[in-house]
Amino acid sequence: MAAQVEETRPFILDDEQASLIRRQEIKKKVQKAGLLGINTVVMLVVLFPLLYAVSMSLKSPGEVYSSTFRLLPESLQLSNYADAFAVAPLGQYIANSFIVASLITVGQLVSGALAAFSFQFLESKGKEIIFALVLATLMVPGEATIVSNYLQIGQWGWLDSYRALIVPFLTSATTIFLFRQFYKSFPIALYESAKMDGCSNIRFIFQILLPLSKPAIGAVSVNAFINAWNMYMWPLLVSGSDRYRTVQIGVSMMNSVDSQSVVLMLAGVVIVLIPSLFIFIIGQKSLVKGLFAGSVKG
Amino acid sequence: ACTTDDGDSAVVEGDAAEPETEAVSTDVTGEGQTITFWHAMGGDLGLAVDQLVDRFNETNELDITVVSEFQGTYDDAITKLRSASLGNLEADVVQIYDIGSRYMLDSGYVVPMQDFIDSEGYDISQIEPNIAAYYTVNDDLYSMPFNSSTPVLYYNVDMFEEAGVDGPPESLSEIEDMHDALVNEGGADMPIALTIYGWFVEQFTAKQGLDLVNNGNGRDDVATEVSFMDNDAMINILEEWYALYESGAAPNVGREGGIPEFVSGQAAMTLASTASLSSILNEVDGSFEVGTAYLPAVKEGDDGGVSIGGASLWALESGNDEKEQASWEFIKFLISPEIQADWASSTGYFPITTAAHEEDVFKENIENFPQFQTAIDQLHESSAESQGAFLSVFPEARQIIENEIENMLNGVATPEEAAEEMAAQINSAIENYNLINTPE
Amino acid sequence: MADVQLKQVSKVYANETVAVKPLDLSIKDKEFLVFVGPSGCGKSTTLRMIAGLEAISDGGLYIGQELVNHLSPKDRDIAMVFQNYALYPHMSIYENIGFSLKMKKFSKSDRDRRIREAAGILGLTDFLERKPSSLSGGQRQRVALGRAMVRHPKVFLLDEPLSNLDAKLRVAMRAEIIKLHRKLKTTFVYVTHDQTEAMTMGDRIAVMNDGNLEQIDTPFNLYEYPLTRFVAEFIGSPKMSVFKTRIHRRSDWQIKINGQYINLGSGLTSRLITGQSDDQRVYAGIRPEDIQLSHIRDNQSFLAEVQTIEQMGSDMYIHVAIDECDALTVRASPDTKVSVGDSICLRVDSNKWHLFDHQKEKTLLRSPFRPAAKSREEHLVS
Amino acid sequence: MADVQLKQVSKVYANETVAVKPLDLSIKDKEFLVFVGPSGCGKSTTLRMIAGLEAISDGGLYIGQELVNHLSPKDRDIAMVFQNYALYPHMSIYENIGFSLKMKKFSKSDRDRRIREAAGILGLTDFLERKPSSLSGGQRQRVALGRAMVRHPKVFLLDEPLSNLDAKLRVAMRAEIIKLHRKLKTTFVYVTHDQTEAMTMGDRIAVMNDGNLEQIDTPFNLYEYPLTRFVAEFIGSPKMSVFKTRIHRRSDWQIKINGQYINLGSGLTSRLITGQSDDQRVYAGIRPEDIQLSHIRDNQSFLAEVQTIEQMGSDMYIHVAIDECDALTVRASPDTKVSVGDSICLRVDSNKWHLFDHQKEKTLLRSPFRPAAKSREEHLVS
Amino acid sequence: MELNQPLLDDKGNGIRKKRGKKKCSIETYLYLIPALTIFFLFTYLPFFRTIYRSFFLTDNRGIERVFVGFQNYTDLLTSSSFQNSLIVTFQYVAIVLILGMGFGFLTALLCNRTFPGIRLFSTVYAMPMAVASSGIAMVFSILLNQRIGALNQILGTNISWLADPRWALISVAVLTGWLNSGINFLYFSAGLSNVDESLYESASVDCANTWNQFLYITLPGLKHISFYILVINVISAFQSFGQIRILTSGGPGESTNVIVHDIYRNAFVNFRFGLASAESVILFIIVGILTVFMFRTQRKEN
Ligand SMILES: Nc1ncnc2c1ncn2[C@@H]1O[C@H](COP(=O)(O)OP(=O)(O)OP(=O)(O)O)[C@@H](O)[C@H]1O
Ligand SMILES: Nc1ncnc2c1ncn2[C@@H]1O[C@H](COP(=O)(O)OP(=O)(O)OP(=O)(O)O)[C@@H](O)[C@H]1O
Ligand SMILES: O=P(O)(O)OC[C@H](O)CO
Ligand SMILES: [Mg+2]
Ligand SMILES: [Mg+2]
Repeated sequence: MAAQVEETRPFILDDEQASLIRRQEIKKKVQKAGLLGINTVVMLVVLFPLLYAVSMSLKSPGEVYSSTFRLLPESLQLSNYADAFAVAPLGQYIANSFIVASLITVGQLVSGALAAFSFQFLESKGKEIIFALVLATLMVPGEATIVSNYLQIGQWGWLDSYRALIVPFLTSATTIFLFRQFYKSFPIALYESAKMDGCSNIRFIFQILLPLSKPAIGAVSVNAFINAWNMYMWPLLVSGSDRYRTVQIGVSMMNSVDSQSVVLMLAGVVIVLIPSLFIFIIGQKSLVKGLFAGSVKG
Repeated sequence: ACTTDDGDSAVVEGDAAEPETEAVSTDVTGEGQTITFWHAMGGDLGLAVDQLVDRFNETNELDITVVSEFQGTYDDAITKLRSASLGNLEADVVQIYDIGSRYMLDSGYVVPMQDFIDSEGYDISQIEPNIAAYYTVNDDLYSMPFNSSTPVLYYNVDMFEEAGVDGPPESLSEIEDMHDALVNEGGADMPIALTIYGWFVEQFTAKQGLDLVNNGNGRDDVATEVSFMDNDAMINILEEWYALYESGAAPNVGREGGIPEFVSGQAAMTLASTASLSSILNEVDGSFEVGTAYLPAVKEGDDGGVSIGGASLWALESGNDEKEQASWEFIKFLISPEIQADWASSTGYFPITTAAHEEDVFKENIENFPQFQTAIDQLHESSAESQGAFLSVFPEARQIIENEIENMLNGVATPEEAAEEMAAQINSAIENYNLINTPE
Repeated sequence: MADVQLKQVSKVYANETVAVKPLDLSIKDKEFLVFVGPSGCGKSTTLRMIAGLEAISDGGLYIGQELVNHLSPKDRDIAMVFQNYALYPHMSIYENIGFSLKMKKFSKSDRDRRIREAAGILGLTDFLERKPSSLSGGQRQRVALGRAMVRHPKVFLLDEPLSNLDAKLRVAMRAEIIKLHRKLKTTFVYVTHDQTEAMTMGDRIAVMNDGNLEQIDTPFNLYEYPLTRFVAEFIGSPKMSVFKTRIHRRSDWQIKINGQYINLGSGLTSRLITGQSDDQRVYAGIRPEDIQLSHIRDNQSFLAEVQTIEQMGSDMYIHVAIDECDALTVRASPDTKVSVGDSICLRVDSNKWHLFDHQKEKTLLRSPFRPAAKSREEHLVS
Repeated sequence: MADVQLKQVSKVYANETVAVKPLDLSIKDKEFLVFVGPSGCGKSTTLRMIAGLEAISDGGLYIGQELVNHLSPKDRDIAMVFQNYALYPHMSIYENIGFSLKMKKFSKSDRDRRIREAAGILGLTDFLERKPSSLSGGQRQRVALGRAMVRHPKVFLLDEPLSNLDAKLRVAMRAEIIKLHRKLKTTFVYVTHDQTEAMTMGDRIAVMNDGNLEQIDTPFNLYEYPLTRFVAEFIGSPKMSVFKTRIHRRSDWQIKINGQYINLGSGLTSRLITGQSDDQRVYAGIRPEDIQLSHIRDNQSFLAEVQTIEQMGSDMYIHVAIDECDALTVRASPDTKVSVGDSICLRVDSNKWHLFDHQKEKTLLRSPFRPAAKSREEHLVS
Repeated sequence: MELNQPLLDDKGNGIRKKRGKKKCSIETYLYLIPALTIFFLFTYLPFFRTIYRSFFLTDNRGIERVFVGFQNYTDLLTSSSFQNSLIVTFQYVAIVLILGMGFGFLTALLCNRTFPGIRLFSTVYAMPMAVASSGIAMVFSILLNQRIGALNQILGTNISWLADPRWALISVAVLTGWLNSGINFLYFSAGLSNVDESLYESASVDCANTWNQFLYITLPGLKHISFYILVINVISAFQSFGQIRILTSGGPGESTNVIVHDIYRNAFVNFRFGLASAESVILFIIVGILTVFMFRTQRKEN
């Protein structure tokens, strides 16, 4: 019988070979450490404005005007946060923003999911033209319509109301686009199979398509929510009272340079940044998944 | 087509409100109404306003409820009001800064104070005449002064003593003379932190005794163009300003700077509204002694005074007599001596009624902080002549002026060019406005 | 009654691709028909037209004598198994199997009964609560079958249902599907591009090429009596070796191989379509198993040089090259002693030639009369 | 000199997966070695360790006697062809093929010469200006080969290079790669999970299973003398039928099939490893071609019922079930007359049994002495 | 075997008719109604209103009072202030693109290879996308303050970042770049991860060192997505508003008065809706031309 397997002698490297291998390993470790170092520096740069805001919001007004830089406050002035709530109805603003952003998100999900379904799964005349028209809205700067929209909404008597803040944003080309992108990788066989099973379109959407579009829904939601939360120009125009003011507007009205106000203002800023950052951090994974990948496993 | 209406056009507009005027009779009490009050007082001032409102809500016997809404800066507030008029946004009482007055008159949706005063026979003699003058057109008081201020010079007394400088400057050119002493001996980084603020330009013009716009500073008739070119008011100001900047006496601190530099001890002086007094004292917190002085003249020997600044309260038409009456009740409350005294002490604004001076709170406050007195004296020394300009596009004009000052300081334009550019832009804005907004 | 008839059915896609040329075909009730052909030949399109997933461009489609062109898929009473199974990933196996019944508003108990019945047949009872993602390829395959089964459809359509499975599993599932067909006694239409599947599964096989139906016949007939050169080469592995040569009418019919005239067998010549002329150009095909290494060098054998050898363990394939055919494959016993470069002597079974017309590549041989195979159980020699 | 030696090489992935257990293996210079085994058995991992794409967890890897563990891929002088070809999509074919030369700073004219030479050999000359996306699967495959060729590397590594191609093309490319190996005279290491590829291409085949090397041998030896039950079943199609039974020492060695004792051939018993006892449990395997339908019902034959029949055209496979083996496959002539349900008489070639130990599933037979095959050209019967 | 049976009977006509009636039904459009209604009311219609209004002078209430034809446009295009806005806008967009995309790309590269802590780093790099421009602008207004801001204190400089026209534009652009770098990081990361790993392996076997892999694999591999990132960034950069209004209000002088800010000022501060509408239309045309241009170049590439 042929010698098919070499003799299994215990394997020993000589010193020279061992040191070559060791050097290679050390080189790799050094590279990794270097990468980690650079990343740490860059991360601090990116994070700096936020860290700075937190730090300043915890300083006492007296410290604000100090002419030397100190990241850490002398003593934590947590009362700034309580005071910020006293100066402006931040609670109301946050509630408003939540209502507005949530409803916008839901609206975009529904309108986007339906529209994208039609674009991707159904045949119709001129569908691609309509789709192009939808995408073209991305190119129309909001400012090109804001005057007309404002006057229109004013005419309807919608100023200073939730509807004014919400309704114009109930759909978005980005959402439709994202959904359609996602649907593109959706196995068409599932649709056909559902059709063979006698499933109607609307049932298909809600029982099969949407349950399987979780990554897209996640991405769209996070995206829509963050954008809605961070809207500035439109709410600035249409909200006129604290009752309907969103956080971005409310907080920017705290803008002032006296040291007393600076700390409160920054406390306010930190407070309003937290929800969107929070949503971002919990939604980041699905955001990435939904924005860029999009396949149904099964 | 330029409007040929005289100043009475506002009154004509006001006539539209005449029926209401009559309707303000005994059976209209404003009882049980809820009215919205828009104000532009941020920060500490805002807290003070809210306190007043709360107090009114608690104490008024007519069960009127006032909802106060902060609308941002003065600019934001008038912008909001203007755009609100396009829709359904409603306010009953709004606080509008001095320079918004002409626009308010033109707007056609205000109820003149005079209507309330006349129908009730309210006695306004208490109101400081210099203050009332600003808001009076053809002897009718259109809005009720509420928070009135003038600009004053704040200076660091410790620094001045250190530097051996006698007292605050009386004119801009004097500042240059103190420069070396204040910096070298006083330890200041800069003699003065001069905020780029259109209001100061307006006040420097008044201080020169000159008009900003034609037609009697816009009070005899609707202004049709600026007059600061013809009377050299602007060029004088800009040249002095630029000279201070050039020499380093007044570095460019932007539109937001001024007070921060002063309270942090970098600047020996700054210009600011009297309204800033309490917050400046707060911020300085005793780290040095704060002195106040009259607004410096542009050149020595200028014989004008300062005009009243701050803001006034406007009652808006709502088509609901009860509501309008409620607004009036609220306004009356705000100008009552007791409230004014309180308000003045906690902010730095003048009490607009002389009676307030008699209140204990006020007296006490003046005793503790004699700096308050400067502003009052300054106002009293100014004549009603320097009542300030009336201009529909005043907010825009102020922006233009500030822009051009920035351009000048940044070396983009010389003082002459800046002044010319201001004139050109403001004139075109006036023309445009008058063209479109001719009452039908 | 669930025979399926296609009458001049054709399909032109929106982009002008002619996927299926007018096709006449009748699938008998309870038959297992396999569509086979190279990629892109129109198999799936045909199947999808039957399913109603693709509109029919022209022609008439009848299921159980009824014209169904205008019916939507759900009204045709057919079930389809997709290549990737198209299981609903978020539903349990139970729900997957029962989905169509739910859509058809079956009562809960009816549904349950049918689902359990199907699961029983397919050995899925233990998996009903699981999600598809936790099943193996073969199990998923069975779920897909189960989903089709519960509806008791008139016709089962299967589009390459095994192509995602690995080789071993494929063989096993092949057997299961055949068993299922026997059990359900329903019409099955099965698409594959794998000729082994086609040969082993179909009662009849429809070979398609470029939108045309080349031949529809029993597996045996396809192999033995291919109607076209395409079918001859497509069916069989290693594929038939085809010679580009001429036939000659001497005393007997002869064919020229390697410069030498070799007699055609009488069994073959008797089937020759009349009207063939001397020295006519033909394609002559011979399968690897119909050519042998020969010890005797006579006028019925010829010499050729070995080019490559493929040792398959169970067989050995010897590839030789000669003038008329650049890839002649010979099947030999695995222990045959031969090396590359050897000159070997080959002899063809003279009745096993396949002759095709030079131009249209159609067969020149009549197929002997044979009754159509009645079922897979019988494989008779003609 | 480009032999490749793996000494106790193993791979443990970061997630603790032991992909390759300590492996000793020496690949000879100019040899064509094929790694074969089921999915996930560690073939790719081994290849990638040789390439330097995967760090070696333990052991030493030598190329041409030199330890290369620490060298990065670019310093190992190897070329690799990837399953998906990994052509650079934005470069023309010319640039793709020349990329490695550019990286090695070859002069422009040298580069051009080598690219054209490789393109000539592979028949790509007409496509040099195109982008990969405009090529067919087979052409891309050739570009990938070309890219490897131009470097004149010491070793060629190929990881399932044909698995993305369709069946026909696969057969054609198989032949091309063999030709290329013969032309280049370089060491080739080839990974596949397809046993046909392995059998037809390799000088030697290394069968892996679950991170272990099961057997490395010539194709013929693997087929005839598998060392383990795994190899026996893995190689050969249809696969070997395995009986779970016992051997008995009577006068001769016997094996129990279908309740009946059948003699083992003397050729076989002479190879039996000593120490086997009476009534010992074994796995006994027999290949489909080593069992025949028999006319004679004697004590060397047994009866079984036909379960399914697969008609392949060239062969017919009959599946029967008996007690000891639930899938016994018999290869028969395609014109055999038999139907499902028939009881048929079967006789096994008594020297062709494969016997494996019941526990370790290792062979119980010595393989007769055979010189290692020198090259693919010789396939000798032992 | 069936062959050429008599073709369609009279039923055939029926079949043809059925086929003539395209499969598309109104159902297709039903699903589009919610989205299209919103678009119609709040994008298309207002957009046409804007175009219409741009030919008028409007009064305080936004009512078109005097038809002036293209005068708003000619006024704008000849006014030095608007020309300045255009220049400022283009400068601003250029800086934002370079910084935002550059930084996004850099951070994406840094996170391309796995190493411990990568989750944390990539979260931080993407985080700016979730930050409100208005909120962070207020932070920057302090951070950039000449005297009390951290930037001067750390750098030891004494620059008036927001009051000096040379720095003001750069400052707001840096802030915007920072804001955009988050989403750009995500886009570039996706682009990088889309580059087939085996290409790198293949290149490394082909003797390419790290730099050459970057040059010949990474960069070409990102070409496609870079284009989309560019388009998205251009569109969004043109629309920045909150941070500019809060940080500089267009100043000092008009050095940060980008078109969008000017539109806001003209419309809602100075109440010249007609003029603002004309500006909006010009902005749309600019963005439109750029987008179409970018798509064209892209298509030519392929
Ligand atoms: N939706 C479509 N639009 C346009 N052409 C199509 C479409 N679907 C298929 N085709 C074309 O129609 C022809 C037949 O396609 P079909 O899918 O029926 O082939 P197939 O025989 O199933 O092939 P495969 O074995 O690859 O699945 C092909 O040329 C294909 O490119
Ligand atoms: N990067 C990895 N990290 C962790 N485990 C891995 C990785 N790559 C492969 N494995 C595991 O290592 C084992 C061997 O994988 P390998 O890719 O070598 O298999 P293979 O024989 O090539 O299989 P196939 O035929 O499917 O390609 C498998 O269990 C696999 O899951
Ligand atoms: O800051 P104030 O309230 O004193 O007002 C200053 C100016 O009068 C505003 O126009
Ligand atoms: Mg198909
Ligand atoms: Mg592999």
